[in-house]
Amino acid sequence: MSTATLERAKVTAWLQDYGVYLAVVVLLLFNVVFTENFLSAANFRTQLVQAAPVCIVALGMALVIGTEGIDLSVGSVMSIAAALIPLYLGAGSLTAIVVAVLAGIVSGLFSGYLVAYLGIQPIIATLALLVGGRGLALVIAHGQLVQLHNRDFLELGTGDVLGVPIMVIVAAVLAVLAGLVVQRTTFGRHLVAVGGNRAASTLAGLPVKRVLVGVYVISGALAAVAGVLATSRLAASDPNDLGLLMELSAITAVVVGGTPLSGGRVRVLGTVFGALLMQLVHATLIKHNLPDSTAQMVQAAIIVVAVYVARERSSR
Amino acid sequence: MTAATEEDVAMTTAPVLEVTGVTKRFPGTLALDDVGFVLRPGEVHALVGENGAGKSTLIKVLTGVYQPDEGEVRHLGEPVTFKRPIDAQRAGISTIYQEVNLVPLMSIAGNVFLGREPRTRTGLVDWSKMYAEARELLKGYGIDDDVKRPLHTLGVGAQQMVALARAVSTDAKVVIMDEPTSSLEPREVETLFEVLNRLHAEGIAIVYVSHRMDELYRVCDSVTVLRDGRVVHSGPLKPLPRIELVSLMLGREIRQIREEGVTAFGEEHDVEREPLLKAEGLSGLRKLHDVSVSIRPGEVVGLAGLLGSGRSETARAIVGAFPLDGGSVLLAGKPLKRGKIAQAVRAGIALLAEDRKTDGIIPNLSVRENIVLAALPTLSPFGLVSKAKQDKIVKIFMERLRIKAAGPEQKVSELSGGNQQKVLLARWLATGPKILLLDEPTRGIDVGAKAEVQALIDELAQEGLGVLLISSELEELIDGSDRVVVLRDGSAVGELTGDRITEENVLTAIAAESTGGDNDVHRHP
Amino acid sequence: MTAQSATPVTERNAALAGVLQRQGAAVVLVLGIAAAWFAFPRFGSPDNLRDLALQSSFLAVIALGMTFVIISGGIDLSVGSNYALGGVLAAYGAQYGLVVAILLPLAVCSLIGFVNGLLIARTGMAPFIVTLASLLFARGLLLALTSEGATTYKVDAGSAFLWLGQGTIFGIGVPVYLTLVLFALGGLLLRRTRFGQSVFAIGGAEQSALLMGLPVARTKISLYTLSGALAGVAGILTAAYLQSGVTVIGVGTELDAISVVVIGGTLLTGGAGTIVGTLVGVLLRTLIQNVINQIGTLDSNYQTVVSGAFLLVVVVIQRLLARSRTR
Amino acid sequence: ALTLTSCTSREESPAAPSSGGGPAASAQSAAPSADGCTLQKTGYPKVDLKTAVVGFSQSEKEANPFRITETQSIRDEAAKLGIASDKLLVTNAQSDLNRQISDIKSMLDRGAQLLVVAPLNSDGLQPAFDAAKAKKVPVITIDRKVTSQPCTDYLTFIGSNFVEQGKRAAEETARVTGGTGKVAILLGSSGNNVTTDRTKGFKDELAKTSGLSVVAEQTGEFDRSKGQSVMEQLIQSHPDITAVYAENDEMGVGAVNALKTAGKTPGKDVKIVSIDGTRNAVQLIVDGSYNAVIESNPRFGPLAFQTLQKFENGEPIPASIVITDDQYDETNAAQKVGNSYK
Ligand SMILES: Nc1ncnc2c1ncn2[C@@H]1O[C@H](COP(=O)(O)OP(=O)(O)OP(=O)(O)O)[C@@H](O)[C@H]1O
Ligand SMILES: Nc1ncnc2c1ncn2[C@@H]1O[C@H](COP(=O)(O)OP(=O)(O)OP(=O)(O)O)[C@@H](O)[C@H]1O
Ligand SMILES: [Mg+2]
Ligand SMILES: [Mg+2]
Repeated sequence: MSTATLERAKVTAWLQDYGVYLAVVVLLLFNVVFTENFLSAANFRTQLVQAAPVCIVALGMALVIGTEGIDLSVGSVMSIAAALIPLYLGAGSLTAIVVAVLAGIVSGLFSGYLVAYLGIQPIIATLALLVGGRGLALVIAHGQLVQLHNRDFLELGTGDVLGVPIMVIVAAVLAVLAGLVVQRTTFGRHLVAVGGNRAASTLAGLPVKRVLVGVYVISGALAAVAGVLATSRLAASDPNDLGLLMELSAITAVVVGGTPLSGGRVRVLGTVFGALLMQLVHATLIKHNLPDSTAQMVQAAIIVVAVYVARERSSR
Repeated sequence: MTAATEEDVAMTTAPVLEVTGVTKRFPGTLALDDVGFVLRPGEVHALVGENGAGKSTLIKVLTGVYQPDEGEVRHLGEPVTFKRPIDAQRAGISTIYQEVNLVPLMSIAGNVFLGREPRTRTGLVDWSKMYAEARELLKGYGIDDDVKRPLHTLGVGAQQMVALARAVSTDAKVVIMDEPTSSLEPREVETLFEVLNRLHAEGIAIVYVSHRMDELYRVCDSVTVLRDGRVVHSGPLKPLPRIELVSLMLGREIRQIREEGVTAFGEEHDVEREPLLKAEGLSGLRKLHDVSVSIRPGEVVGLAGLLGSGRSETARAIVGAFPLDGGSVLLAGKPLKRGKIAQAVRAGIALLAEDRKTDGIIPNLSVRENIVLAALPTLSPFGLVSKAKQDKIVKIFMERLRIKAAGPEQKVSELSGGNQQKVLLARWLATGPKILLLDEPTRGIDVGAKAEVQALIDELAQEGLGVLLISSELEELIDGSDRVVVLRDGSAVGELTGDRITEENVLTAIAAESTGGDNDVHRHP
Repeated sequence: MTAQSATPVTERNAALAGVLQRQGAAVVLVLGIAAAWFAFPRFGSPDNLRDLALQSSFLAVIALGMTFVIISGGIDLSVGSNYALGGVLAAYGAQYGLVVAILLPLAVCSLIGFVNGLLIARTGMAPFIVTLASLLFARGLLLALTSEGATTYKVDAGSAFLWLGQGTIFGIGVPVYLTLVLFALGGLLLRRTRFGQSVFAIGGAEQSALLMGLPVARTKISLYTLSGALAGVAGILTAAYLQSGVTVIGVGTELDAISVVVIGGTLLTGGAGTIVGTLVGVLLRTLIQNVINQIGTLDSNYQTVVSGAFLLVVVVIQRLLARSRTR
Repeated sequence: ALTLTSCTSREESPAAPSSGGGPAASAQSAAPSADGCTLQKTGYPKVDLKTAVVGFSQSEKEANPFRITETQSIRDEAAKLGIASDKLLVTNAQSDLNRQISDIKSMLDRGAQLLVVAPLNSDGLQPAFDAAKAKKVPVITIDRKVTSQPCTDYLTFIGSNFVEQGKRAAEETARVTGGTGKVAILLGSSGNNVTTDRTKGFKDELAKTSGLSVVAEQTGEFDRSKGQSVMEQLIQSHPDITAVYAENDEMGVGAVNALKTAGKTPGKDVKIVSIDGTRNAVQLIVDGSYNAVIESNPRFGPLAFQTLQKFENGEPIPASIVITDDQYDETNAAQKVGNSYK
């Protein structure tokens, strides 16, 4: 009996660690069998390109969640980035991108400051930015969508290098960097420590506040990058709609990927696969032409199952 | 506490609680291995063993926190399965767990009566009655505070007393106490023993876990010794010589232990003249009033005082973890910025905090990561983590402090309490500090490890470190310190050096002119 | 969601902060009302005040449930969808009479809350993600019931059910009274029952609550069921008020509810909070909207900037107040 | 933040947030019907439009071409009529139905004597109408018809017939595809009346053409990027799609992007028909990447005030005033592109 329970424990532990990957594989197999025209390079390309912005935002979100925080402002940051781009595109696409990312960094500094130095709860600090940020973007853009024509800039969203879409390359590079940051830098180790026990980290002399500001800055910057890429892909700056509900998609990807919301742990690869999983779910539902009602219910069920499998045994 | 006849009675009556063949596995650890344990009515049963021997685990199995993998639990002869702690409580088993488990933001009274609040006829919680009863009850435990205050405004020791009051007031038939005295100071230990006596007189069975030998022999009738998850001895305590008990726990020869003595502190240290650390005029939050402490290299300075006298605050203030209104801290003549802990740590000051659960371990992280945490910047050139360097440090300290874990990658939260404490000590030693502030460093540590830690403190002082030692165990403080600063109500009221450091002098200094008159009565021998 | 307790000292701050945050919001509310009264001639008109009260009541009922959940250290993102679903079900049920109109949405919304609670309490999944999933689920269910939102159930003009939303007593809307009654009951439940004490205990220290033998799982399940039920009640009132089961309501309402609860001084970390504070929070929000309307010239895009900034200012002020007090 | 806009590094010159020079909405038949609603019938007091306080309740943020143009049109017309700016109250419900009700009530409370409402939803505004009725204030709803009782609950509705728009889109689809092919529908937001009507009109009409079949209908939430994503998925799973019907222009433009990325030629390989009449979509017709746009004219200002004036003059007002929506296709897009709004 006890060996059986041990076996069970092993299986659960395995599922916890590899559940997302398994789910992605299962869903891929399902689609290969049941979805028409699924096995094509173009299709995989589409899925990867669509997953890229969520994935990038989710990477930043994973770091924030690792510190026991949450960043609800990412969608609004994307929209601010989008609103700024047409204003600076005349000075070259690089300038526009730099300005947009700077805006992301500034808003990250802002929420980081609120959380770290004023001690405001992350969810509420970033909620304020979620509400106000999009308004700000719309004010900047006069509520207008602006069509973009700059070739260089549009290349970001549509071009590719050696057959791989630029957006996918950017996402992959950022994922690798995020992985390195978490595993191999003091900053990364500090951030999980801060998430694991903030009081103890403070007493251990860690630069807790700087670490907190750092993660929000990274999250803001990544959200801005995602905003830039999505804008380029859309060939238009659309501050009203860009990144709507992105915070929820990103959090879902992170949690489905096995990073607990209670902090103290970050799974970068899991996050990437979490984003891919949600993308595949989405694609599957569309390709099978399920009505919106069913699609939402199915998504709900899949989130619950995925998180159930990946949950920490004793996390709240 | 027991007469022979009483003992005989105890032996013949049916057990209130009995476990047979209990095995509990955790990934990588066999915490309990075929354990049998019998608790008879009216006895005080000591449960002893080294850190990580399985005491807390056994208690958790008894009270439904864990389910045993094998074996059975019997209550009053009937096999039972306690699925949750509440099942055990309903069966009349009340427990004080090793770490204080109360609700910090809730009022003191609320904590005492949580889950069984007195109610009015309409079924609503009767607050005034609850406050009155709580006030009455807690008086018996030496707590005179406003019971409406949130619990966390009490010191750890007082919280422990609240937990005790709560556990005892539930009309339990069995009371289980996992290291209840580890955070109490002598006066409170006395209060605890009074309570124990009362319970004993009422025929309530008690399981008592402690690493302090004196206490065990004072209050316990019988003993069960655990070693590595197995029962190595069970029987009456009194006939068992102390030295033999220790040898059973450690699994070492008696002769070997004899050589080691009571505390492992050596002689006076060579103390340099110039203080390395000077804290002057520390004041803040009405907890500290103009406290000055200096520590020379190679010196162990003891901080004595009652609970709440401001010892912890003093230590925290030195590293900058306590907001100050006035005062300064100078390290080697250079002032430290107030409130900058990171700067203090970098300058070589280390604080081993009192409450390891909230201020110490990072539960999710591994033993390895917990050890290297504070030293990380120095081990990581350009902010990049070097695993090889870490491994070396971790290996050294796990061996030196004999940390018992499945391996460096085990989660620290899975370690026994004492081993967690060692991990924290390792964390600070790994930073190569100049000044060590130790707030209750041996709390919850078994005899063997305690001696090791004490020897280590000695050795570190020998090597030139300045140590500030806070301990509620007078013996430890007196043996270990070269100088003792006595605090009372947040002020330094005396300093003892050399031969003047005796138990009597310290106690006199602590109690003299004390405002609460009944302290004096208690103190003076 | 974050433990604010860096040291016992800051923990103490947090507790004091609790007290001050409550008072802080109330102070801002009183000042705000006074300023609005002074600045806008029509603000103090009985009609306007009556409408302020009525308009606040729907969100207030939702926020009441949210307050319980947040004090227990959880969060319920499903309330917005659940609220809309409740409204649709009530309007649908109204065809079959008053009883069905009330019981059907109550039953379904409670059930969704119950399942939330069950998943959270029994599997240890994070409330955020469980209720995020049921946000989707409830919205999906609503769409399925209304043929993808194409059908709007209307309540007959003569139906007694409408009184719940449109009726008045002494000129003040019935929902206002109901809200006050629910808040009074909520206050009683939170402050004067063992259940309420358990809620605080779970939010303050869940592990301890478990070891102290509190029925943690049962309490959590009840909490989320309560939150679901209250969202349903708000849906019922709204359906009666709007005379139809509108499908587009409730989007983002969960965030509104969370912000008013927090503005009202309840700690998102759990363990502390008040019912009255939440009421203050709701009124503050309504006040802001009303003031924006009274000003009248604010570009609609600026309005959201103002809302966000206001939320921030209140929270920062609360925080600074709490800090200055402890020094 | 606003200084940013004066920066010269913009790609294009800033678009003035005005309705542009397009034609105002106009009604099909100006002939007053005898059984219309009159001032007398309602018993409302007569007010002078020039000096009256007029309230306008907008439903959503002015953050898309339709809403921007609609609000601007009301403001412009009020200014043209010489209504003082403090006599025109404008509120925005930020997509919150309860808020729109209280917006309307608060405008009544502040003395509004005439109301123009762009309803957020067809149902649910009853309490607001009741309040207006109690104060004897006539309400004109624009762009979206409500299910309440005209003349009693509100005066009249001015706007397009969404079902009709869907129907015309289907006709256009049939025309541009030559009557055969597979159609994908990009739906608007679920639960929205506009979505429902435009879908119904389109499908009913499309069923008449046997050669056309709907192979997929998925929501793009009236949003360009969602429309684009959904279209990208659909192209993969249904490579044989020959036409797309988008329930607003934004999603149609998204579909154009998706088709281009997939290596298809929008407007040729896959025909695109949508509803709205925004500048971007009409320009695409001119460029040849789009096939037809059914207009949904947001410039209600003149017609709304005209109707109010008539009502105050005692003329009968019909229960609904359906405007004539224009249509853009390859034959006229180039000349009429100036009529489109942005
Ligand atoms: N949740 C857990 N997961 C994994 N291992 C555990 C867990 N709890 C306890 N252990 C292991 O079980 C063993 C017994 O631990 P236990 O806490 O019972 O020791 P103890 O005798 O109470 O020690 P101490 O005196 O230090 O409190 C230890 O090796 C510990 O690492
Ligand atoms: N018996 C008590 N009754 C009421 N309050 C107490 C009691 N003991 C401590 N406190 C409160 O706890 C606070 C902190 O005490 P603290 O633990 O820091 O004291 P200490 O001198 O460091 O003692 P120790 O570390 O040995 O527990 C004090 O400010 C005091 O308000
Ligand atoms: Mg233990
Ligand atoms: Mg202390």
